Amino acid sequence: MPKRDYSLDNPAWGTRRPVIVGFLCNWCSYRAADLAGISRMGYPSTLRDIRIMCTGRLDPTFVIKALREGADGALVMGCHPGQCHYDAGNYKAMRRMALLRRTLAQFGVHPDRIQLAWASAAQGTLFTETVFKMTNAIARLGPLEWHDTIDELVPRAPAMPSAETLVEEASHG
Amino acid sequence: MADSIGNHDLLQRAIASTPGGQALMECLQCGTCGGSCPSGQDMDATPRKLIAMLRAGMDDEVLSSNTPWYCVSCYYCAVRCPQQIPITDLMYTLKHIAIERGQYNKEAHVGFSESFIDYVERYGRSFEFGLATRYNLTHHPFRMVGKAGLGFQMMQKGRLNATPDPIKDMPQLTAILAEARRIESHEEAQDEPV
Amino acid sequence: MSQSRQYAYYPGCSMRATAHAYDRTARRVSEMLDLSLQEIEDWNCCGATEYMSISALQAYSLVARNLSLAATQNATDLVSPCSACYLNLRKTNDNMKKYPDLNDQVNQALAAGGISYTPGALRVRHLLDVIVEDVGFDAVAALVKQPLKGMKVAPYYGCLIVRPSVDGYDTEYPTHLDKLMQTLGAGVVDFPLKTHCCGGHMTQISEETAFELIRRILHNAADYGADAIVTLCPMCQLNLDAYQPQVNAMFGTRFNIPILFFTQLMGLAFGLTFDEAEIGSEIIPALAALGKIGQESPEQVAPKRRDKKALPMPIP
Amino acid sequence: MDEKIGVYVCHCGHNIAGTVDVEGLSKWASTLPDVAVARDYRFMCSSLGQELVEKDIKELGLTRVVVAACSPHMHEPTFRRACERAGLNRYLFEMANIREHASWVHQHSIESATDKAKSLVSGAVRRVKELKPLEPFMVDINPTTLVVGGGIAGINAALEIANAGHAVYLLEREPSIGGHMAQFDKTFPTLDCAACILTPKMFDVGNHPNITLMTYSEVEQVDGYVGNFKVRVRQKARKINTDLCTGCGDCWEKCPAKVVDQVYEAGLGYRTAIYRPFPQAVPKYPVIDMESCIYYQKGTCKACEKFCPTGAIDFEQEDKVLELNVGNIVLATGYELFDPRRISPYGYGRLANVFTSLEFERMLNASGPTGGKVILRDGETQPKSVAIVHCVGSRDKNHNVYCSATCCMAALKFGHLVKERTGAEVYSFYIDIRTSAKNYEEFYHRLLDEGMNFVRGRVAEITDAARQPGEEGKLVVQVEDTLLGKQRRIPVDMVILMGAMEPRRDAVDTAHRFGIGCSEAGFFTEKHPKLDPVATMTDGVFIAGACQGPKDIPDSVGQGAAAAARVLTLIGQGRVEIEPVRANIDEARCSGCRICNNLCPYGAIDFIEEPGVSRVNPALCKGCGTCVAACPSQIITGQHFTFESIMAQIEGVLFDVRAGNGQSHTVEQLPLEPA
Repeated sequence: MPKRDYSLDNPAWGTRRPVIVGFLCNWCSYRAADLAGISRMGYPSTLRDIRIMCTGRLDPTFVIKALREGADGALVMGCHPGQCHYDAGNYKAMRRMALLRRTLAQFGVHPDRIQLAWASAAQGTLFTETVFKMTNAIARLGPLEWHDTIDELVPRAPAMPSAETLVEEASHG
Repeated sequence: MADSIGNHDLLQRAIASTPGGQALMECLQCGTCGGSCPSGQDMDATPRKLIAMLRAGMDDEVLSSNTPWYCVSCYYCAVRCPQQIPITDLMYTLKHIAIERGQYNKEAHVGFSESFIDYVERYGRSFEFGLATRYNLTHHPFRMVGKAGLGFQMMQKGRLNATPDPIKDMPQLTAILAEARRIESHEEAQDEPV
Repeated sequence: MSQSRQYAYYPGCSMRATAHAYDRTARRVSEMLDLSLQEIEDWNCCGATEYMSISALQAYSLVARNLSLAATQNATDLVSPCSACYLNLRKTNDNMKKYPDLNDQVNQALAAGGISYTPGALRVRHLLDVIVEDVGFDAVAALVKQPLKGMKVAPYYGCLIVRPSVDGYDTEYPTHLDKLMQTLGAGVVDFPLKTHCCGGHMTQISEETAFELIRRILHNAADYGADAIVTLCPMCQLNLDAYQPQVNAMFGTRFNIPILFFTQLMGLAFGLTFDEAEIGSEIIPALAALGKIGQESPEQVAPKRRDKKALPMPIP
Repeated sequence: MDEKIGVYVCHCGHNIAGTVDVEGLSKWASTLPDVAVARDYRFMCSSLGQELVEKDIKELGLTRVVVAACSPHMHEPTFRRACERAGLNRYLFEMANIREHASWVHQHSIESATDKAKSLVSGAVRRVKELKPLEPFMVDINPTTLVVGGGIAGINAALEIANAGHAVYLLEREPSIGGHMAQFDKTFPTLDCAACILTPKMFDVGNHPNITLMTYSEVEQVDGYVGNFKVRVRQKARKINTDLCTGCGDCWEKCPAKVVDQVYEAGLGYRTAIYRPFPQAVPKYPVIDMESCIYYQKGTCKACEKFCPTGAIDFEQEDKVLELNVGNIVLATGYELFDPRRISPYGYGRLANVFTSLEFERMLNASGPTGGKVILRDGETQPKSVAIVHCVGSRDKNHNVYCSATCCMAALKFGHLVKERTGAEVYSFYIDIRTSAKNYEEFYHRLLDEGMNFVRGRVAEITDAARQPGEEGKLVVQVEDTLLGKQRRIPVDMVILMGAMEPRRDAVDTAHRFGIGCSEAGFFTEKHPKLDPVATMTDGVFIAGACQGPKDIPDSVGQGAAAAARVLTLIGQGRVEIEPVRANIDEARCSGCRICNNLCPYGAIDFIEEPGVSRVNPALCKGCGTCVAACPSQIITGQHFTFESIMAQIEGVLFDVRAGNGQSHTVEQLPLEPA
């Protein structure tokens, strides 16, 4: 059981708190989060969640985007292996996340900042515990401030061009 | 004592100093432990009842109960408990606290444990002969009559050494145990509810 | 012939006195099974069931010293023939792994003696488990010169070899000693009290309590027509053997059941002489029971077929 | 082009307003780019709240709407309808879940709850701007229904639907329907005979014009979606030509192969290799069990064939694989009994006179192995004392932590019947007696009155090792009588173990095959534990009976009917909307790399040789987005979850920590979560 609060001993936090972007699958983990609410289970307000239909939808760009926009970590949660609403999206997420964590490590992002976890719609407790664990991990690691570092490495490009604009360019060019 | 009811010092301490002790809070009072205990009939409270007393804050009654002292460490209670409470280890904890607070039961065989440990701390190994004679002479002098015959037989069959056989590096062991004692007493100072 | 298997060997205090028969036969049999047991240099007492109640951390540290010493020998497995020692060694190894705080404290204590131990560095095992798992029944059978045919034994495991929990074995109804005895050709009774308590240290503290526990086991073995009880723990052997006369005195019973170590019977089956098998060190003489070896006993005959109208038994 | 976004913050009474500063939130929202209006209101889901939105859409010409309230799983449909009524495409609406995900989980601090709510609203506002108008698909509901499992729950569901005039396939794994109830003798608390109330229903199923009965069959594969499921069924070969068979029974009377019947007789009785599980079986035809049939094992015998008067035996018969098209599915696959061998101190399998509850049901049954006589394993001796052990494998973290709900009453029933038939002393060993349904507690009182001995204590061990006089030749039940605080050893002749109700061993596979969820234990997960107990997360798939959790007969019957009602609603509607959340390939820019083809779990993406691009079949696509994320040239659009909309939402939820947006990285220090 994780401690029921998190400490910001790490002085690097100054006055700010950890910020984690959550990508929750519509069928299991988003509903687990709903259940946590219905059961009034408290957890750190560090998680800001985004609903996707399936962790299989998780485009690694999303995580990179989140970190670059100032998040200290990203938590991807889906259905338990074998229980994916779409057969095996979570297995695909597993592969992508493994690769992503290794890649980002090369850019100085600690692997603990990018986590993949499971919770069935019935596991509100597991969901809250996961948020606590992740928050504690991030709290220990300190702020990421990745945009500062990464912007030097890779100058900030204009927001990812949409399919449409690409066609535009193609047709004009 | 009624006035101690609802004050959970001992419960908290027991949970803190027993690995996996948190499970205590989920005791169903089903009695599997009490039913399984080989020496259950001789205990003034079954392990189940002891847990109930612990949770009722009857600290003095718990510590002065003979139950932990009749535990034979067979672990039946622990493996059968439907709530996976480490009951055997809880008994060790309670004995330890009782000794520490000098609150233990008259039937308690602290003497036995202590003489045993005394030999271990002196020689690094236990010493049945010394143990049996010394413990019994001090605690059950009359039993020695019956035991003497047995002792003699065991001697004859070379199953009882008249002299202890100490380990070589006693200083090392002594140092280790001393340090352990230091750490533990320090820990407990913190555990103790204020 | 394959390279003999190496094990660090922790005999434990009783093996040097009350259970020297066990120690000696264990060593002889292991040799015949091509197991090389290297006794831990300058090992100390495991604390039995006493130390825990006085001071948990000291108890763990006491045991950890042995683990630390054993780890320096070139073996991955630490073997003990004594169930109590086995439990304490195993428990310390496991709990240090499971509870990091405990691990830190124990190692802090060890440091005071200039040593350390990494939990999990060793696998703690009981001699019986090693013989059953690493050697196997076939290899044992191959060594049997004098099958124990005709003698009926009650396999008595006691508590600490299967509890609190040992992966792979039923915590209340193990059968590996049963199978081993069958492999030696002995008749084996399905012994209900096989993992009940022998009274442990209660013989020293409350004879009323202890002797009742001993009586139950002897009574049940007699009920089942066992010629002998076979054990794998010095404490169990001591209680059932040495206190048998006093139990008889207390309850007015006439039990006369020899209590032998499984290694003694293995030795006999492997062709050791009575002396080599340390027969005679027991208080209740085993000669009568051993005399049955070789004779045709009724139990060897196939059990009678179930009555026609009887209801089927569940598949075991 | 400029968007006009309306943001509506719901108080939800105190549920949200209690912990989130709703006024502040809506004021703040009104300052966000493109937000034309922001309001807060006590109950947005009320008709007045909805009218508020409709009015603004009409009068202010809103082009997008965000409602910050509860979970989209609760009220998204409500507000989508409201938008549509006001002429705004329903998919231009987005919900911010500031109740379940903020006010209810951050109650310790208004600041952190409000802060979290801000980020969720900001995310929704950014996302809604990227959404595209979509039209839902309408699909017809195939009025035929598949019911899986022929126990009492499945039978009831099938009959309800069939009686309403719709076709039903009733599928059963065993050779006959009836399930566990068919094994019982009496039912609690009324003690009426199980067969007398079950067999008429079984008969109706067998003869109903709208029910196609498929016994000895299993589902192999399920495809499609609500209204249009394709189900592949394997009908195992009975080795009997059912057109010719009259069920006369000559075959099994002549069959020389006797085996223990582990299923219907629960291991307590025998059957032949060619057998009909029980006299009232539906259908009446036997099956040949190839494992035990001498002909299949040794190559000779065929006694059944020789004696069959109608030549109905067909040794060459093969399994049949059938494709069923159905609109809805009801799962009623039932439960399995806990195997008490897993608790060795209870001695089951070792001690002859320890029985499982199911064995004992068969023993009580007049058509069972003992003809209803209560006798010991020796087949003749009547017990003088019987122990009934509760919670065997239930309420036990070593096995199943849950309470099996039915055992207490079954134990009371057993106690009554034992006394009635043998006059034996009966001891019931319990932790708690749970009799929480109509007339159950009364039945408990009746047993107290009949002199059944209740011992409060979970049994520690059952042994044949006599310790004191009076125990010889008995089974001794050792227990702590917790009300006396004393250890007791009670010698009896017979012990009955009330085993837990466990999910079917293959429940997890089944759940997966039908695309529904299940608990770790393996019980199927309902859509809502309170308000939607028979629906699942998958539209068109419903659950009933013990497959959803331990249940007794009345509850299973009730759920069977409830599931039927839900199916009939859909059939009544005739058509159902399905979300246009689908993948869409821009074929103009598809490189034809075919990576997506194999990734799709539904084989919904085909490669079109000419012009060499991939194409999504919207009828098969379920919109998971796996292909969208995987497309190397990013030309697959996940409708309603587009790349742009999610990227925008990410920026939105991080509004306060984003770099280069003028704001500092810091937010005011908030109190840490409480211990």
